[in-house]
Amino acid sequence: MGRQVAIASAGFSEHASKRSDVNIVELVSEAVKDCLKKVPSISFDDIDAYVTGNMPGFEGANLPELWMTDWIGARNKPLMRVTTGGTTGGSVGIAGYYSVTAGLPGIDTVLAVAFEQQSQGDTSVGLGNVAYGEITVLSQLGVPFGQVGRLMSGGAAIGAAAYQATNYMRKSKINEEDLARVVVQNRHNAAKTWWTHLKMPNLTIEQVLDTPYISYPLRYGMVCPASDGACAVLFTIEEKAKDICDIPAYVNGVASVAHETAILGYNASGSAQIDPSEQLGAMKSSEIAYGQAGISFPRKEIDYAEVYSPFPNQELMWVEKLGLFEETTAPQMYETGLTALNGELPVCCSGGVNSTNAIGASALERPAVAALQIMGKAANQVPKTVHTAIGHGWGGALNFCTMMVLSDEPQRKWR
Amino acid sequence: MEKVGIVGYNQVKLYSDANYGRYEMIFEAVRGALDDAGLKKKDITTAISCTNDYYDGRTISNAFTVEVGGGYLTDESKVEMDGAHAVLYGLMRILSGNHKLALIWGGSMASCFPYHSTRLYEVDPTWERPIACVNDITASGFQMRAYMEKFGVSSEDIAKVAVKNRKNASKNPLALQEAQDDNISVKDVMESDVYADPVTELMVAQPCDGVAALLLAPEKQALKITDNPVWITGVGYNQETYYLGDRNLAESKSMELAGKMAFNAAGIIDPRKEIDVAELFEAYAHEEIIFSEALGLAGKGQGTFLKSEIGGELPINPSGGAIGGNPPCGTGLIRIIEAAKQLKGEANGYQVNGANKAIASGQIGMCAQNNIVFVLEGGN
Amino acid sequence: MSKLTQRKSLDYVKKDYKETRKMSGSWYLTKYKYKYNITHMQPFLSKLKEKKLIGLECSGCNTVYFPPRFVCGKCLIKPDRWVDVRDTGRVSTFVIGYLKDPETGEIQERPSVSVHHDGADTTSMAELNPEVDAKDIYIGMPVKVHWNEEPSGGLTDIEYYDIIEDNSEDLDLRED
Amino acid sequence: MSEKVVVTNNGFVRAEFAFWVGQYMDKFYDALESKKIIGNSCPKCGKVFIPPRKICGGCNEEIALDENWVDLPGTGTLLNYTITNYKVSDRAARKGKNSQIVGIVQIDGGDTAIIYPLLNMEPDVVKIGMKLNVVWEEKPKGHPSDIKGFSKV
Repeated sequence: MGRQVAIASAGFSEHASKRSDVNIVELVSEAVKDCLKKVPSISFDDIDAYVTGNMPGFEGANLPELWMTDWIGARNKPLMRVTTGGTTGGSVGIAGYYSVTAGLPGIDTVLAVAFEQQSQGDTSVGLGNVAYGEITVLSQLGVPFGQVGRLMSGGAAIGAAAYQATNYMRKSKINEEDLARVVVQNRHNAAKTWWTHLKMPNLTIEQVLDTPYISYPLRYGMVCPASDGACAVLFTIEEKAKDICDIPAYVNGVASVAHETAILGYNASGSAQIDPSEQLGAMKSSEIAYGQAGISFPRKEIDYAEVYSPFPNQELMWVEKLGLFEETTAPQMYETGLTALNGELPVCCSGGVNSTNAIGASALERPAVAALQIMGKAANQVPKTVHTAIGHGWGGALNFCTMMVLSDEPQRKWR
Repeated sequence: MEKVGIVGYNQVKLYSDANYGRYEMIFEAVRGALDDAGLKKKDITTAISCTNDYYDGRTISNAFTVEVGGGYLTDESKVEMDGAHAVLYGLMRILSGNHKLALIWGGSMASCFPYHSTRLYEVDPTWERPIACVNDITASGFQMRAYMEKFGVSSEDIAKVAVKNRKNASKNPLALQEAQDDNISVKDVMESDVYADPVTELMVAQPCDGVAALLLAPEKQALKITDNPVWITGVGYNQETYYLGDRNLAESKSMELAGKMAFNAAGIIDPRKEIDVAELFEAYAHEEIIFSEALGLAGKGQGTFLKSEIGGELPINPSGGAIGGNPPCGTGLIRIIEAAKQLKGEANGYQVNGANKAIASGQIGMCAQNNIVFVLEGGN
Repeated sequence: MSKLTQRKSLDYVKKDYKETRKMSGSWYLTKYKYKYNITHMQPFLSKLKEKKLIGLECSGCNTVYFPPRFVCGKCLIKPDRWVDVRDTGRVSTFVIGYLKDPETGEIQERPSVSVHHDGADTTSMAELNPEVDAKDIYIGMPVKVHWNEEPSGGLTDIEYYDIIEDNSEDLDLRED
Repeated sequence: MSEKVVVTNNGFVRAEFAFWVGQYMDKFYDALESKKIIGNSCPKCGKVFIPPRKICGGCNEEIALDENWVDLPGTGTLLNYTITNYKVSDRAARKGKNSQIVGIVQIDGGDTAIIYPLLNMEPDVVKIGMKLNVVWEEKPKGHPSDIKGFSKV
């Protein structure tokens, strides 16, 4: 039965809106290099297998893992590729965990690599393309093309997330200032992390509220950028992890639960998610992952959280849905500074997805940063000791959710 | 490695242009697999799908397949390689002890996308893709010529594989109708149009529409679900380097290493003697020979002498193989299902007598850059 | 879409990278086909012609799907019971898009809503009466189908949704 | 159930991509622009790569950007070839009337091979191991198509 897995190292490439100096594979190799630099006792020969992933529709290259074989040291090694849209990174991390825990002969150390070079493609076509196929059905059912376009225009560039924001804002009775506050915290944190994209050390709430709406209730200043970047995480078994690094981050719980697509629905048949901010998938994911990790009181037991929040309303929503705060109380927690770097429960001290979003890599960067916080090696290290942390991912058409619970203690209780 | 049971499977009949909706086809495969095992939706604890964004023509090709693919509120993920790689991920999830029943499905509809163009997107976009001299068509020609040159084999010998597989396919009711031909001869294959010299059209596994689904369970659960499960006792996968100009195309390094890993896990010492039947994903006739050599089923350069027909010393692809129908993302998964059928004695019309140990393989990439091999054993 | 909207981003600490050559490539989605089985939509469409709404109910979990759905994801079976659905419902969520008029360059507010019909368990995307002011929309707002005068058996038979009087006791719903 | 209704719809957009080639390939294309072929070599195993690469896959060794560049001649050896009537593009694959010979060519002094059309040749004269010359485009523009193909010496 499954073996105890730990994260021994994590690395990043520099993220920017245009990494025009490198091609896809060179970008990925930067992250791999940074990852291995942190564990000098490990070389490419010690890596037994690979897991990779990205969101291929944004980059225009099919099966890019074939191309980057040599650039990540995977020549003549087992390699698997997992892609699940926005959660790709999280799914890659989870696949890395399963590759190690499964105990296949000869596979003890696995490098998980996720990346995205969005400057090469057209992000809005990439995102819209999630649903273009479904939209064609509508036209078949007698809806004129122009009207279909109008229906989608509401969501447009930021998709169904705006619908979610409307619901969340009504439920928790917050205003745009509360959203802007989250953005400001993230961007300030990003300024202290070397690899992030939107570093804004002097941003104020007023500046955010001064930008125009992209789609009510979200403004330009609130949404995530489109970045180029890559992330690599080294997974290994407990015994080896202890030799490789001082404080390994043990992976004690994983889950990736899918709910159905929100708003449009498959076959354009509507959606049973009446409230897109309800997020049963996230709740079930956290339930499974906490169960595996033996966490009964997430609010008390978790010291650090990295949630996947391209939009500020989502950050507020996730911390509630994942059991860190009571429903509708998150905005007050941000106001009191509880979630800041030196707060009681720091959230997204890397600036989060809100500041850096290389889509395929984003959800792997969350557990990566969480693991580095436990190891004490994060770029923007929290002052308190982190014992237990979570890394979360979100994607699809509001319907995928990945969770990884990390701790400085292995979970001996299980099996 | 602990053994994992295959407790149910189902495959939709392959069509070159199916009168099916995409969701309908997925649902039919998945529902059929559950019915085969006599299980319900709530029994599924994890679902792994295998589709490709470029084959489905959409970003996040699994976003809308959650409901029809049995993934609703289950621990779900997608492998974007061959269906056999999805089985690998399902296997890992079962071996972790976190899950009790894994549903794996994979497939696509080749009638809906420009197949060769999507394969061209695999090529290095900063170097080879703009001039498109490297594509899946030319790569197949290079691979066959490299093999023929190295071992002095004639193309007639390789055409025999296509003949055998097309004849086998005619006995398989689920195979692609266009590939079924009981009266085909080597001459027919040799005289068909040139695909990429020396490969001819009839040596090629034609992309088609199809979806297949498979259920995996740990040993204990498998025996509760069925009296006669098929066990996966070994798996190996491997990837070799990328540029065709760097590779030795006459052999398959990745298949060799994958085979070693799988045989090591299953405790197989002499694959040629121990294995009763093989289902290999051969995208072209010559790949079956290259793979059988890489796996040690035949000596180097001796692959064409292997008696691989049904009733021969080591039957390969009794179902017709990928030449009998090749739905992208589903073919490797179908190979595993066909191998399981052989071990259960359910291969009506193309059954290999006394089959107890089988291998099945899957691949992706130009000239099979990444290969995966499963070792399967019968229950009784 | 970005070309149609006003764009303003905030300043941040930038680092410039050397610009190398670009190789172009395309993904021709125009060459793709999408196949859908819409058999289950036919009774629904023919009822639309009679200005009636019906949904499909799953016999496993009693969820009423409106518009009808091919497979119930919860039970993984095909829903097979037709039930009547009312022509009234409530706004379950909405967004407002800000699009530039291609001719005048004016920014227009374009609301887009999701309607939860009474008697159904699912929501569908819809359009409101164009005369409705975007600022008046709130979650839970009651709406009613405005039928097309000459129904043709297509989804456009529902031309748009009219706002009807909110007679719910809980007036809190209007606070936003 | 009534008769099965399956509808087929066509896609309606095209996504455009522009792939950054990176600094290694940029140098290579600079050389092509002046009708020269260059490669770089692994500091550990000495293998010469055409086109140049950042990492040697065999040794997992990083090759520095400003070192180990090798100038190469415009001659090479044919390693493998195929003849096909198919023309594949980003958009579709078409079967044309005329066949094209495509060969894997190892440039003299290089350890990896590149794939280009063989020009002005009848299929029966093509022999593996034959010597070839680069045929340049008249006005090179820093693109893979600057090498039109290879012809017989």
